[in-house]
Amino acid sequence: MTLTSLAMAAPPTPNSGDTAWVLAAAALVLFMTPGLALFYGGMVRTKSVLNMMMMSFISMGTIGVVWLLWGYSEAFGADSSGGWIGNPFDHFGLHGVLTATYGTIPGPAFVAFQVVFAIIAVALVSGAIADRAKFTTWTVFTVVWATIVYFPAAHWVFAFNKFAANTGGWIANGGFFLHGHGAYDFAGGTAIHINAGAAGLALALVLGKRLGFGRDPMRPHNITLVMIGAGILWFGWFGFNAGSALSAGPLAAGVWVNTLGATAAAMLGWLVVERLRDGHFTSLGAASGVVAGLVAITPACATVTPIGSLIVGVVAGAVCALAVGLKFKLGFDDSLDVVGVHLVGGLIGTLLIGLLASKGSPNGSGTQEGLFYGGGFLQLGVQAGAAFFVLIFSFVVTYIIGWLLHKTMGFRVDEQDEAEGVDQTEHAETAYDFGNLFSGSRIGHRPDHPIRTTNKEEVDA
Amino acid sequence: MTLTSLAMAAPPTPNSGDTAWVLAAAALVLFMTPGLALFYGGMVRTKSVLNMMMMSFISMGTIGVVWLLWGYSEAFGADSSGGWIGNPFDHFGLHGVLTATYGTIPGPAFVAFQVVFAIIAVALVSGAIADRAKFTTWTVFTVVWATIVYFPAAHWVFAFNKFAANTGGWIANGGFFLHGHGAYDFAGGTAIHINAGAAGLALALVLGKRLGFGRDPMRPHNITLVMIGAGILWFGWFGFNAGSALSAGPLAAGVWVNTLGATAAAMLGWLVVERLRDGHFTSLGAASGVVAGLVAITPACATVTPIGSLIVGVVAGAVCALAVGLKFKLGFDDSLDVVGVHLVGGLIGTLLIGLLASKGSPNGSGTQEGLFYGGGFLQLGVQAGAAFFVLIFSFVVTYIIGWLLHKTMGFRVDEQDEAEGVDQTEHAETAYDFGNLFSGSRIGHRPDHPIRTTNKEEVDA
Amino acid sequence: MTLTSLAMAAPPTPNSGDTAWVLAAAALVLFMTPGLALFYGGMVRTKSVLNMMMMSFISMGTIGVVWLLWGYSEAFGADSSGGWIGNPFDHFGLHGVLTATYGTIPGPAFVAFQVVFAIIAVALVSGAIADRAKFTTWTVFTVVWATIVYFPAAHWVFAFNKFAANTGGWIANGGFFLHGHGAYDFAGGTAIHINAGAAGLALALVLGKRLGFGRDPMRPHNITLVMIGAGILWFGWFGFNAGSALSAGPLAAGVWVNTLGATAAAMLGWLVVERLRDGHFTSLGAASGVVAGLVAITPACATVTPIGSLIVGVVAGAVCALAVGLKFKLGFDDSLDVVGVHLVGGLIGTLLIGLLASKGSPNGSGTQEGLFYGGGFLQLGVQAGAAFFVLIFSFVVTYIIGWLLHKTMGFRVDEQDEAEGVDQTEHAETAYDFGNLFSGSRIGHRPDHPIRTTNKEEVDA
Amino acid sequence: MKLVTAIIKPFKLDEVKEALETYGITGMTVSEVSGYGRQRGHSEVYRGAEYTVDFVPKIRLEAVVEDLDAASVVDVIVKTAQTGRIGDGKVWVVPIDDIVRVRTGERGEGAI
Amino acid sequence: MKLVTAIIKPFKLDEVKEALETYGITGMTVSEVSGYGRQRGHSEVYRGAEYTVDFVPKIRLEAVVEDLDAASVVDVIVKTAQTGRIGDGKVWVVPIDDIVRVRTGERGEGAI
Amino acid sequence: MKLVTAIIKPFKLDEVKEALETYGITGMTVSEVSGYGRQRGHSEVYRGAEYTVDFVPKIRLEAVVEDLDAASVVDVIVKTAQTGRIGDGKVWVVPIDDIVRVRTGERGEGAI
Ligand SMILES: Nc1ncnc2c1ncn2[C@@H]1O[C@H](COP(=O)(O)OP(=O)(O)O)[C@@H](O)[C@H]1O
Ligand SMILES: Nc1ncnc2c1ncn2[C@@H]1O[C@H](COP(=O)(O)OP(=O)(O)O)[C@@H](O)[C@H]1O
Ligand SMILES: Nc1ncnc2c1ncn2[C@@H]1O[C@H](COP(=O)(O)OP(=O)(O)O)[C@@H](O)[C@H]1O
Repeated sequence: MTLTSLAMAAPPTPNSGDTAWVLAAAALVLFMTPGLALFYGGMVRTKSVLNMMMMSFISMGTIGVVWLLWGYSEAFGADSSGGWIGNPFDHFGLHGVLTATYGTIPGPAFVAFQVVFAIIAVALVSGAIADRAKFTTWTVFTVVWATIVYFPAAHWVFAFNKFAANTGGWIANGGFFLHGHGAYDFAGGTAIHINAGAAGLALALVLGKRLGFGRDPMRPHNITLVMIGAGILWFGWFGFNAGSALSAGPLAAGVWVNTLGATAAAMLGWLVVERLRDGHFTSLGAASGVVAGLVAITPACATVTPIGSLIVGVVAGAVCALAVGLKFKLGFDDSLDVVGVHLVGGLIGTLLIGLLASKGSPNGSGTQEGLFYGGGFLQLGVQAGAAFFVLIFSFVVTYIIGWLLHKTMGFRVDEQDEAEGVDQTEHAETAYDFGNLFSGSRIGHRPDHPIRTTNKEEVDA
Repeated sequence: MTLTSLAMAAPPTPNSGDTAWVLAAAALVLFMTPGLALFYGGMVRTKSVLNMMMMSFISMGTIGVVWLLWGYSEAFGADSSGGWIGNPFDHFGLHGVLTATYGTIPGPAFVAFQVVFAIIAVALVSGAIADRAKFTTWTVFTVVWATIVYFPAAHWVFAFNKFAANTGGWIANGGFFLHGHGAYDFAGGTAIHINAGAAGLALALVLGKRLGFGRDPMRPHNITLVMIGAGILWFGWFGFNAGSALSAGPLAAGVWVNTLGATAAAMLGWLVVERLRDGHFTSLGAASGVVAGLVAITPACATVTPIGSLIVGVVAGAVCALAVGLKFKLGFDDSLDVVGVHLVGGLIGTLLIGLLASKGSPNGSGTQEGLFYGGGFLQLGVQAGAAFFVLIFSFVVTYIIGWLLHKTMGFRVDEQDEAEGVDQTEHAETAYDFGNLFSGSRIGHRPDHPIRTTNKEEVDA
Repeated sequence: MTLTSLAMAAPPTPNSGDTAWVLAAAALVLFMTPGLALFYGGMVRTKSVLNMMMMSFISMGTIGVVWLLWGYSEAFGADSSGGWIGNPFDHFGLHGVLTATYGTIPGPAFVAFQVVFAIIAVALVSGAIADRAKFTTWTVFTVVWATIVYFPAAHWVFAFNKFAANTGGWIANGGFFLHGHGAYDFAGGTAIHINAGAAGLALALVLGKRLGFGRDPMRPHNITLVMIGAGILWFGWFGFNAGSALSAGPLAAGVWVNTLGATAAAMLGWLVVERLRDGHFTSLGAASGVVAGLVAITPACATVTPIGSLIVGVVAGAVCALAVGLKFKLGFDDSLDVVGVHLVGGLIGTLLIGLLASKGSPNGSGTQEGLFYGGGFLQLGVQAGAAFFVLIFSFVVTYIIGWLLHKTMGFRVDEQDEAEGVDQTEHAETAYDFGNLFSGSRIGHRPDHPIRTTNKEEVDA
Repeated sequence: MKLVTAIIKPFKLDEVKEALETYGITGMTVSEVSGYGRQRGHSEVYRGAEYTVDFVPKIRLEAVVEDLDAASVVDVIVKTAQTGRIGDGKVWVVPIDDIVRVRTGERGEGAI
Repeated sequence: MKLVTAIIKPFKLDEVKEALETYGITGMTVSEVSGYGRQRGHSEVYRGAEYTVDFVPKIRLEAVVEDLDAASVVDVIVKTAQTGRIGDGKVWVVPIDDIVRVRTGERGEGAI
Repeated sequence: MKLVTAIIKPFKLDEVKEALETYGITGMTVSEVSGYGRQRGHSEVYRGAEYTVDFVPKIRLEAVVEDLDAASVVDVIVKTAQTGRIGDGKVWVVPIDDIVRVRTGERGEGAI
């Protein structure tokens, strides 16, 4: 209908180095979701680790499919609605994208890089509703939420004018109330972390607290899994942040360094708080600090100096370490601290840009500087506007989605199933069998059908 | 003897971006074998997890060495036998390869990328003979099988004329009964998956069923390991498929996207079958669906459209979910479903190309289209010919190799050892020691030699 | 003060392919430290796995921060002391690096690649003092040791004249007693492995043996973790070695292949020794052989032929398998064999260059050949000089640092805490909770404060 | 003296422990066991093959008590562990000859 | 009533459980234990250091039964768990004072 | 015959096992249990939330012995397992009716 993609007009040859980096980065970010599954899975009790991991894995399934159908197009198709949403039919089924070139990379490389963002954004939300969600409802939620909440938010933040399409989203390009001043959100502090964090809070409220919340201990059942997960997340996050440069040059390299600096500082920040408050440096604290730092530097990695990245990190680590206790005080069961880490960390990173943005950053001399560098309150205001708009939008719309699903399909398993454990009741599995005992029990009680195998008729029927 | 490598004639400068991508991809594929070790290891019982992992690890040892000596040369040396085998002495010890350039990448980058394929092809086979194989015999098998079965098959499929050598293999170049029409097998559906699947079936028959097969439960002892393994496999598979472009451009990027699409769809396909048949979505099913989808898209990733990739995926997921039950019906103990996933998945992917190949795929306008796109039965016939030739060749030759090893060295541990567990009896180890009990037992019964340490004389002798 | 960086004079455009590879390689090497945490963590007893992992993780925190502040500059700032140390104030806070270009890559890409080396060098040392170190003292040690031992050593070995600065370190550039003949140490056999190994020995002596060393069994509590760790290390090591080319071309590709060859051969070497000596091929042996091979090929990967890499590997595997028993004979408790694997492996690799260096290696025709290739004893002498200088320097200085910390802060937990387990006593955590029992125990004994949450005042105070 | 052995539901352990403490029993030994009885187990499915787990996780609690306390201890346990649903468990009492405290060598009631 | 305790080989548990069910015993409690006796353990080697594991995995099965059944229950277990190889285990019988069903408070034979 | 049950500290198991072997007891069954008593547990903290683990890991050891040996066996265990610190454990003795060796069907003392 309209000229949907600049690239079609004049398809230049992609740069092989930039493409190599973006493809590698996309694979790295894809790997983050299994990493998240481990990080989250290790933190729940033995009886729900598989369910926890499955909430991440199923996002890879549903969002992977949906993205190829309408998701990419909804997020990056041409916008004819003033920055609010791309046209989902422009590139339905990735029509026309395979042969396009965006910037210096092939169209499908951009598609690849962005789908893994969508997947992990959805998966992050699941941490708020550990141990108690109906798996079918969660699966439906992933599709609905991505379509109504995430793809629009991705459009606002990641769709730059004249990149994949002539007109992009309002946050990136300074539309709507931003009056021409785009917010800095290099790799998704708003679209991913604030968004997922606010959505997590909404779902935690819709589903209610776990049985025994605040009374029974619900300690992490396997911290080695948490540590593996944290390691994979950190590793993959270099793809997330430095890959967001969409090129392999000084910008990506500078972002890489800032990502490391902030994460290291955040680990120390979290641990120091723990030491002062609880008396010990814990490994769960180190892993959590890593994630808090990665979250906070995500929006800021291109626009702060290396010293700035250390500040972002240490603040995020310390504040998130304090924030994870809030849920007990306020009484909502955000089970794995999606709010305390992703919402709070995302806000810290997004807002600190307003203070710390500097021309000495990887983003260079075109940067609108922050308050501490003499840039006044302008950028801080823009950042705050974008951050809180996303926060409120996500919270409200997610609450409505969650509430509707809860009233129709039911979003929570019954008490008996929750007590027995959702691995068994939702998935008919248990995670571990280390002993001699259960491996000694017989299969089934049907001597005539000693093993129930595939039964084509049942399926075809 | 002959002009073995075009590159030697005129060595152009490799492209750094393409090289960067191929090196990264090779590392990704290398990582798949430990990933496979986890995927397989989690699926067996506690008493044989280490043995299961060792069958993968030892493949990295033996094939790594053999590849540098004669393997590369056998697969990619100049063919003077009509497309059947490369000359293993051409590049023995990688002679002459370090300074060559193949296409746009350095010779050793191609060597690196191909060795990791050889390693994982061998490792895949081990899933069929879990819990009961003599480790020494398996180790010998890896070398013999690679030399007689895999390197030739790799030559047929991956050795294109005028790439590493002037004349390559018959399947890639349409030799033998293909009459000039090369089969499409972008990343190894035939050479790797059909090959490994058929070999697994042969070995499962040679070794026979495990004690208690079909009667005792043999449930996965640690599904979190399976999930980590599946995550690593998915991550690495982007190297496998998109790396097979041997360049970082639109082709690699399109393949990347198709790989994601098929895998996501296959996960959903497998889960839907499970839900309809067994009543639950299981996490083992999700992990299995992921692998089934990856297997099926491997040959097809370059020649189908994104929508085509979704079809390949959902078919592979659903059919493999049904196929894994066959072994109980037919009574062969393919313990971890190498047949049900790799043979069946490989066939699905290879044959569906005959239906779905399209000029709208990453491979572009030169593609011979499939049946559904008006290309008639030509490509379907070629695909089927290549697929079944490899299947039968691999099954027959592997059966003979396995049988000979079984009659000479013995390929199966004795009953007592199998019952106690091969970790203990073959490797003198047990995987886990979580308790206080065994860590409380004393070392040895030799107060004079409290710990038996290295004894140089014994070794030198 | 002086012209610190060539790049500043004439900043050329970085090559995107080289940059892509170095950024990916840096991420790979970053991933090695969590991998090491798993490798080490699986080898200790259940009661200290978290502490073991934390000693690696905290290195990522402290060294990440210190590197951005003064570490990079100390290692790669301009040397005005004859090759001994860079000026830590030159690039404090990475001043001036973001916009520089070194060789064909952006300054921050080099910073990124080198920081992950520093991190893992420190983390490696911790294997020598498993189960008994005070965590706070270890944390302080990481900073002091990096500053006094590692950064200087990195300067000697990795700071080439006219790369990041006009004048670099003495080992790389043949200063001091090397009389103009630089030692070959492509990726850090001396600066990383010999250094960490010697430091580990020193700390093991300072801290003394674990309670029950040589009497109680201290078997690895989770070998699947060890195998995951080994897989991650192998994967990441391609970044370590091939990334050290700082470019994506034939050199990196050749190094990749040699890294694979040596590792495969070393696995076999270690396993054969085990089989002959102990009667079994163990999976811990395979994992250990992998690491031994990787260590040994680290310095040698660019200067030996593929056949040479197999020799380096098999020698390293076999000798390290013998060397790990020494600690029982000599009576020092190098708990996880940092000496037996890293010091011995590092020496083997560094010295074998003196025998095996060849113009047929990836390094090409400029290579000073080794003894076996007719190059005489020159290079062997240079290698030995560099190796033993680093060994002695590291051992002596580390011993002094460790001793001082031990006398002041105390470097060892008390007996009671060691017996109970450092996870509990140092970190107030335990790694696993698989059962029904402890998840049934109540939280706290404070009905009025059912859960102790964050307490802002305490922290701010 | 008597050895009271109780098989109870795992989530009841804390309550029982506290009730016993309130009653005055300050020592006990517990372990994780698997029970078989009227309460059914559950099914699991792995790649389409179904496994029946017949056993249900339970806690086994042992306390040696003075003769006079035995009946009351049983009562305390039964009252606290009861949910009224199948599978609540059993409590049985065995007479013992003697008990010794390892630390001191004390015997009999003083050792409890 | 009697408490029958059996130590058996793990892979025999299912058969024993079914034989007892056939006999009419429908409740029991089992746990994983380690046995030491004539049957030897095995050696493990880690980086050349050898460890001897002296204990062998066993299953411990407890069933409270009526006095009259005790002898037959022991027979059923012995017959079913027997392989004739060293390490088959032991069965012993302890008299108990009383048993209570937690769910109902029933005592004695009705509680079994 | 008597059933001697001992609750001891885990790190003492080897010594006790050897002392019993020296005394002439060659069979026993052990398991990992959790003890509650004078010895306190410990606290753990996860993301600022504190958990108290009240139970302490212990080893439970059972040996059926001849009547005449019971007292000495108790003594051997007490002497060997003693550290003098709180939490050393308990040993108690229960009379048993009979014991059978599963492998052979032997009964009584011959079965031990
Ligand atoms: N005869 C028995 N001997 C020993 N333990 C038993 C016996 N019968 C039941 N149990 C234990 O008590 C638990 C509860 O018994 P069950 O029959 O399921 O419910 P209820 O006691 O409520 O009737 C079982 O899981 C088992 O551990
Ligand atoms: N005196 C004993 N008291 C308690 N349990 C014993 C005793 N003797 C043996 N057992 C248990 O019985 C198991 C089998 O005993 P063992 O001597 O190995 O074989 P067998 O009973 O066939 O002679 C041991 O592993 C241990 O668990
Ligand atoms: N009355 C009891 N019944 C059964 N086991 C007990 C009893 N009292 C103590 N125990 C066991 O003995 C262990 C040690 O007891 P504790 O009171 O801590 O120390 P001590 O015996 O040295 O006074 C406990 O952990 C528990 O396992």
